[in-house]
Amino acid sequence: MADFKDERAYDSKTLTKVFLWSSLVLLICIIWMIWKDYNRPWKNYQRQFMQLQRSMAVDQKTEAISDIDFVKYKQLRLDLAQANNDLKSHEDEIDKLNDQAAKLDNQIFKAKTVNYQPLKAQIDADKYSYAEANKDGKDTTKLNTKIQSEIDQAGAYTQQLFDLQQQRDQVTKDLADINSKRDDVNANINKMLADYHLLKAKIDKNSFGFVFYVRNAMLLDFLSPTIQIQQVVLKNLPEDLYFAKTMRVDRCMTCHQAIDKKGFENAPEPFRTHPHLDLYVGPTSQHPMDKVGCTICHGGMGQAIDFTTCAHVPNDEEQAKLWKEKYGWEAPEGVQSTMLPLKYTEGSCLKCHGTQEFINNAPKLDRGRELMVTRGCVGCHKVKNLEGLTKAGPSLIRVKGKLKEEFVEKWVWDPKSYNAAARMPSFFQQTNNSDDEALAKTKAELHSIVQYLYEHSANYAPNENAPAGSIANGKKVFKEIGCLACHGIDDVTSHHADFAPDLSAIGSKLSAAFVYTWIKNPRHFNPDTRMPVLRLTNQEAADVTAYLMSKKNKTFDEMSAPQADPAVRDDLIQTYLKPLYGIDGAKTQLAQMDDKAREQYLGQKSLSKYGCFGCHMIQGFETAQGIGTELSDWGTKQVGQLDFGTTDLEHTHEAFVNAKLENPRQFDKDKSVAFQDRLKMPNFRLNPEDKEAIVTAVLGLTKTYVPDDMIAGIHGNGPLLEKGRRVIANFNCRGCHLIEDQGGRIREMYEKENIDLSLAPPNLRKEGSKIQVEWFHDFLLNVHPIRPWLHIHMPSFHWSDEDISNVITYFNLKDDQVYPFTTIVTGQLSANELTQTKAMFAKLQCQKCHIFGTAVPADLSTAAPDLLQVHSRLKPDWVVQWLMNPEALMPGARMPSFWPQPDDKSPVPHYFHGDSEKQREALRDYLFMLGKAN
Amino acid sequence: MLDKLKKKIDEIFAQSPSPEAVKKAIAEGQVWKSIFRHGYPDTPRNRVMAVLSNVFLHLHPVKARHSGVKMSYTWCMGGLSFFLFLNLTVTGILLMFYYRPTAEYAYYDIVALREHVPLGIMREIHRWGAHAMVIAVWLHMFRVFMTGSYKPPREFNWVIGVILLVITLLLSFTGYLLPWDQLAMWAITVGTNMARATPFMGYEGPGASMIQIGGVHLVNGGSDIHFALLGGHFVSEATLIRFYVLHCVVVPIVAATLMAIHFWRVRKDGGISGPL
Amino acid sequence: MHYILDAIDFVLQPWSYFLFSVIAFWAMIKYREKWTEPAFAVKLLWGAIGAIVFSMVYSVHFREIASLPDNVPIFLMVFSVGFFTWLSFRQGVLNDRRIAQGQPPIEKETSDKKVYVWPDLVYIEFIATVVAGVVLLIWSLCLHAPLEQAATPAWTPNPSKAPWYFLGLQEMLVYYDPWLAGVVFPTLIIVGLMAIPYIDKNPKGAGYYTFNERKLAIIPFLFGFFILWVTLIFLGTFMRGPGWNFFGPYENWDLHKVVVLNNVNLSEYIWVRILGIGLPSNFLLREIWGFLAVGFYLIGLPPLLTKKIPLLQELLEKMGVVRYGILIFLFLSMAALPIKMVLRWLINLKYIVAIPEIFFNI
Amino acid sequence: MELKKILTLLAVAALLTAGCGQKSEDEELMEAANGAAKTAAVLGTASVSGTVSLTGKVPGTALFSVDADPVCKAQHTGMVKDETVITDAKGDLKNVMVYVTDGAGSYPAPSASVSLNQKGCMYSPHVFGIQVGQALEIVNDDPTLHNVHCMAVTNDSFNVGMPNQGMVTEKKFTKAEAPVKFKCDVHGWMHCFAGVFTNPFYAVTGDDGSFKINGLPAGNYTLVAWQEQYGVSAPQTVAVKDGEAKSVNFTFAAAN
Repeated sequence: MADFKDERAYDSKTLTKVFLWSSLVLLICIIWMIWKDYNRPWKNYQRQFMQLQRSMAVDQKTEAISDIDFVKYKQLRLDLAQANNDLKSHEDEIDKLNDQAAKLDNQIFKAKTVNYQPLKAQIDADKYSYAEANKDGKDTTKLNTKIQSEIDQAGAYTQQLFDLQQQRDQVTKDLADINSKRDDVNANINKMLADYHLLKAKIDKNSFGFVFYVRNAMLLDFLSPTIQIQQVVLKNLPEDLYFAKTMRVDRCMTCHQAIDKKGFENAPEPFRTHPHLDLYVGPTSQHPMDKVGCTICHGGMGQAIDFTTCAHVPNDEEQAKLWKEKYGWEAPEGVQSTMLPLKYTEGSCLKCHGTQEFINNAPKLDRGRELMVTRGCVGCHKVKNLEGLTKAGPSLIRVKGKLKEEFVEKWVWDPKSYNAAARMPSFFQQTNNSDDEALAKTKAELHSIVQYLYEHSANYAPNENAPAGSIANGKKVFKEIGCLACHGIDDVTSHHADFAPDLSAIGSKLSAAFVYTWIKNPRHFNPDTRMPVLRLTNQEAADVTAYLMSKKNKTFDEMSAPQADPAVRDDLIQTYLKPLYGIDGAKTQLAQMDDKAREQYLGQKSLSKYGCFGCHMIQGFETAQGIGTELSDWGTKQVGQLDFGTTDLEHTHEAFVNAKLENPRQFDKDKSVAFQDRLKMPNFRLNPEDKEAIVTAVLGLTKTYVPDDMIAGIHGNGPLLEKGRRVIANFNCRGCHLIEDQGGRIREMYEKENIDLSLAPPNLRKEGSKIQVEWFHDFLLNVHPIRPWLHIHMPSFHWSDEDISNVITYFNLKDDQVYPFTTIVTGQLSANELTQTKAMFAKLQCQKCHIFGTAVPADLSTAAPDLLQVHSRLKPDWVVQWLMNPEALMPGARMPSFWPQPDDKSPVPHYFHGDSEKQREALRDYLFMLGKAN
Repeated sequence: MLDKLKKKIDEIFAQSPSPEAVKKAIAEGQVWKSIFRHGYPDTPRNRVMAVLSNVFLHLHPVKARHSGVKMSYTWCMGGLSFFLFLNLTVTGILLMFYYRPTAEYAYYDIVALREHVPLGIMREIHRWGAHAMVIAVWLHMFRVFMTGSYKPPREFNWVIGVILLVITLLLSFTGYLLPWDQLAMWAITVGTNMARATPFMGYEGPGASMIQIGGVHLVNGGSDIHFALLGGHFVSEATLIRFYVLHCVVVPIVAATLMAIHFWRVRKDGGISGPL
Repeated sequence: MHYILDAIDFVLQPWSYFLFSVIAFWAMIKYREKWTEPAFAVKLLWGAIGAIVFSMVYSVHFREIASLPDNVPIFLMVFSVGFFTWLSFRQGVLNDRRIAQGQPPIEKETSDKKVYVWPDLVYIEFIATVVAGVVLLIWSLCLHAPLEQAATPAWTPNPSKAPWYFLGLQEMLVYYDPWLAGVVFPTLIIVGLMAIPYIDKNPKGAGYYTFNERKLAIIPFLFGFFILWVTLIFLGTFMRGPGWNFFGPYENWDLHKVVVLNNVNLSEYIWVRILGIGLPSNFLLREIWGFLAVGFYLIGLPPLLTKKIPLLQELLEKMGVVRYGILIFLFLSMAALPIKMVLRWLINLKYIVAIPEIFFNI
Repeated sequence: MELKKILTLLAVAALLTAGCGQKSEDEELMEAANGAAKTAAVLGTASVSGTVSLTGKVPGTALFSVDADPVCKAQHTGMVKDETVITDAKGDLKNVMVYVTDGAGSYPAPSASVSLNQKGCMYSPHVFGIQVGQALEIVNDDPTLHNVHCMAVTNDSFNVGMPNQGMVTEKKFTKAEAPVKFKCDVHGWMHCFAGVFTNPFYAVTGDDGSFKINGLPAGNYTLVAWQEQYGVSAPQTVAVKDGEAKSVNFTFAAAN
């Protein structure tokens, strides 16, 4: 150091040391920073996916090799060697040709660059000068001559070029001729090895070679990395950021690399193929990746590429635990939209399909929405697109003539004690009204409600003159005729419908006279009921009545109704009166009421309080509005706006709605709430599947911006189709029939009990292209059996004209029929043709099964519909298609195909010169002719 | 063979100049001199030259009070505030390359910085640096107060310091909105709501209702200082661009100017304070 | 363990929190000789770290709030302010001892000597820069900057908080209307800070740490900085939850917490409760008591105080009327906050002057 | 941790590329060509045989009428025996299909076809096995209309009308599936079952309830028996060596 003594504040050496060490640490931090920036989890997934693809390709290659016909391959190799050998003798010739080609190429190049192109440029320049000179009014004759001569010259050059090119082509052709044999063999070999070569290329592409590492190396990967973020930009599904809409960008496929690739169905996550590639993501599916993307259905942050920040949400605790271990997952916080747990994803369909009656490919969601209607959720809660529907519960307008007061009190007090499968939810004896005081109050409320209902009920008298019935036969009829399509009963375990009430204890509820009258004609009691007439004989009806009346719940019958205390009732009335009249005023008001008036007063208040009119028609509440919160965009409500009370639930939408359905009153836990302000939502006693279905439907109710052109069911025929589907849902057509290949729920019983499915109600898959409109209309108005061998009956519904026309329109439009759907065109048969057709008809033995007017086959159990009705019932085009391949039109059809596809081994080769199409048309024309003649 | 090679290498080493000689050759070469204009600063002359001839160091005096250069005295907080300001300037400029102050893009540009922008960590450095700067400035003021360094002749520099403190808070506050998330938007909403209550200038402030002509309020929700600040009745896209310009252009320029004055006055007022 | 947490939650209320901080402040001044001893200071440091570790371990809620990325600077602030307070007091105490013994302060020993800026100052500047860079980098590497969901006015997060450094102001909003808490007081703070060199005419204590020689300057300044700024930020961060309700540091932020808010205006106190007359319709008349009180506070009180307190008289003589007037005004302004706080806690006072007609509430 | 992973990955990848890059296309293909003959599955020499029997109360043979179609009626005298459960005196079950569910490889289909006859309005055989890709020849021996309605689930189902006597239809299955039901919709009583397998190791019990599976290569196998009424039995495992003959018996319990 220096040689002078100076004043120093610090020791230089210490400072240097500190400086050195801190700089080192800074350097390490900078390296750490760069490494962290480079090392991102998604890159690792892409590398893993390359490995996966590679190992799969290696396996496929082995398989491809084993598929090669090696005998042929060896032969081709020999051929190739031979051809190469042969070529040796032509070496001189080839050399000569190659020389010639080189020379010609040179000449062509020269002719182009030295002669033609400069001249062409000169001509263009001269033309410009010519135009300029003309503009300036100069003499241009000389220039014109020059241009003309130049053009001539250029023509000569072009000719020269053309000649040269021809010579060159000849040489090429000569060379190809000489090599043709070798090239052919090579082409054959390549064709044979095409798969093998493709896979080899794939293996190379997915190998970690030197180039791979250089391209993806830290600090070099900005040049041309192979590991890259992948994304789709969804211009037609913008994301609404309130102030502006921004493009939705989904980058999920950065890690979910195989989501749209076939062949990774069993790969480990995140590399699994989408389980419904035909429906989603696939390029030919209805929801292609580049149009729909991922987040519109699954939710989550599309732009994020980290496991946690893209807002994965697990299905359950177990998955959460797994994710925490495997991916370091944390519950998403402060995220635009979190993902829906996979089991609720169907809910998202509502974003675009919300106006549709059912969605078919979302069975859980369809079920959930159906339950929201049939269980009465929408009676209290307003839900977009589920408004103005038939009330879930029976009408109480004439309850006096149907039920005993005592029954109603016991029933409402605890519906499950009457029948565990009952749909009526439990309002009383719940967690927030089971203390002694609340019990007394609820009893008083219940008593007043019943008093009110009976006071406001019209009279009704059923037919008391029913014949005596047989329980055994009633049971058989009940099971076979189709009651089970809507009603459940505990005698049948193979199928349990819940569209209409469960009848397992109906004998404890109704009188025999009522049941008998109701079965014979439901509209006698309730003109608006959806219950159809089953056209039973008096005896059958009496049998069913006897059976149903035998279904009693003894324990329930022996129970006594809850006893209400008038003092408690008066207290309750005062709590309603106090805010209006003050304490003293309330007392005076109360004193002015007699006992009946008090019951009526409290009954009316309680009905309003519990919102009974949401599900039941009640006199005096015809226009009352549902008492629940609107749920139309509940799924996008902020979690912070949900009142979790003091429950220790996780603060998520799914946890809330699950808990609400499990025990709606638990949110009053620990709270001090006045009796009349406590939570009122009843307990629906749902089974886990139904609960999950409803949760799915509720979570799907969101406020998401979707442009009109992306919304299904509102374009073209959509609204007309939806009208028909509404009727189908309202009358539970799918309880029996398969429509759009969904529903037909009663088939469950046939399958479980091993009954031939061809005895089940028909599949209405192609009904629109099959049935003539007039016949369809008449049939729906006046149902009569087409298939007399079926036990199950198509009942007679009370349909309005509008319902019928909606349904028929629906079926026709669905099958692409053209309005007005009525054109019937058939051919005319000549005498000769008629003879042939008749013979063919006999040969095919159609009458073995088909009814033919009055000619009925011996064995009705294998019979088929009346052929004489064909002309009025079926559409001609459909008949031909049906004859060709019934299986295609209706899977499982009993009708065999006589013209097996594709090998046309017809059993009737001799008619119409073996032209099978002609044959089928002739049969059709014959049937139409016969029908008309009769 | 090997021995020969070894010998050769030794020879070359023997012939080559010593490290000191190399150092000298460099330090006295034309290139070095043209840049630094002085030798290695280990003599008084060179030390003086080091400070005087360097544009970055010339803020300093050549010599300073011994007591003043002690860390325990200054805590280096003023210097750190300045360092953080520079650091924020650099990261801020980098961020401007990736950030668009519009409602469509602002939020997702920040998401992009978090998710995949190379060295998107600069957003973290910028944000934490800003917090650190606020604290550093407070501590700097605290230190200056505790050592009584605002006393004559440094009164005016203290005043500038107070303004710089306010500027620092303003920089941080305007920047707070830019991520355009709920945190940002509502913090700014809460923070700017007070402007509505400015006496006479905010429409919910005392006296504003008295400024009227013919019964028409001149200071109303659409004309008060709150509206001017936000470019609307509420925090909206207009606020975003306003705060962006304030944050990136206006306030930094004011800050830089005042800082220059602040530093200059430190020198002119006698350098780091010390007992008389 | 949760008994301890519950007890702390129970004890901590806005008034007790304020009381405790004032007591701590008083103790800090009073026992400065004691706690500036390094050994004792280390104990204090461990105590503080222990308290935080304890809170983090035993209270999930505290852990959640404390680990919000934007709350981390609060800890940096608390510890750095604590450390530097100690450092300045330590040096001040040492100097005071020397001064008491007739020696000059430590700084004086070297202040006459000069050192070359290169390398001494430049070097430590470099080192400080590098260390600060390291700290900042590590902080940035370990902690993500917060990013919540995109801005939307469709729903308001509860609580909505200003950036942490403005939480003191937001806390003031509990006691004063925005025009005071958000506009007038901040302006006075800035003006008051700027005025310090012109008011403080004490020639001693320039260029070295001391306490005894500058008591009158240091105590009010630190009261403002610590009690009315730093502790209020801490309060705003950890103890103000949804609805800006007060919560104990370990108490869950329940959205539905309801707090009694029966605050009464001064005019109602006097006209209705004391005089039993009912509120006059003219607002000037109605608020006459408030105007009188404020007028007395700002105009009547200073002469009165000056007369009664010898120290103030001395100051007046030393400073002259103008400086003294400004000083008293600033003091009273600063005192206005704690006074209103105490009034609120004691008699549920809402406004002293309440004229919502023209948004003039004090 | 991450670093370590990537380093390992690097090393593995390097090895892989080194290993594969060396082999030329020619070499690889010729090697495969020479080895091709060895890979085809070969039948072994072991066999498994046994009996399937019914315990509990043996149900009486049900009878039904075929009078609905005069053609059918003509070929039988009186009522016809139901083939659902056929036992001999000891309770040994006929028409039980025994097959290997686990342990066997895939074997190419034999060129011989399996034939299914419709004679006297009955299917014969009532239960049969067939290999994937093997031809099924369906023959109508009756002078009346039959339709063969194959109710396959995994394979494509079909329903072919066969109005002519002597008419033959040929079908093949593409996937393993057992059982596959066949029925005739014209004659409600007519049905039969097939089992489709990827190997030839299946057998249907005869009148005495016995079966024998031949040609097993040495190894461990899991066998099950399937009966029309009683479904699939509990699986049984058996280990055989070359040339060994092992015995496995199955029992079904009759419902009381």
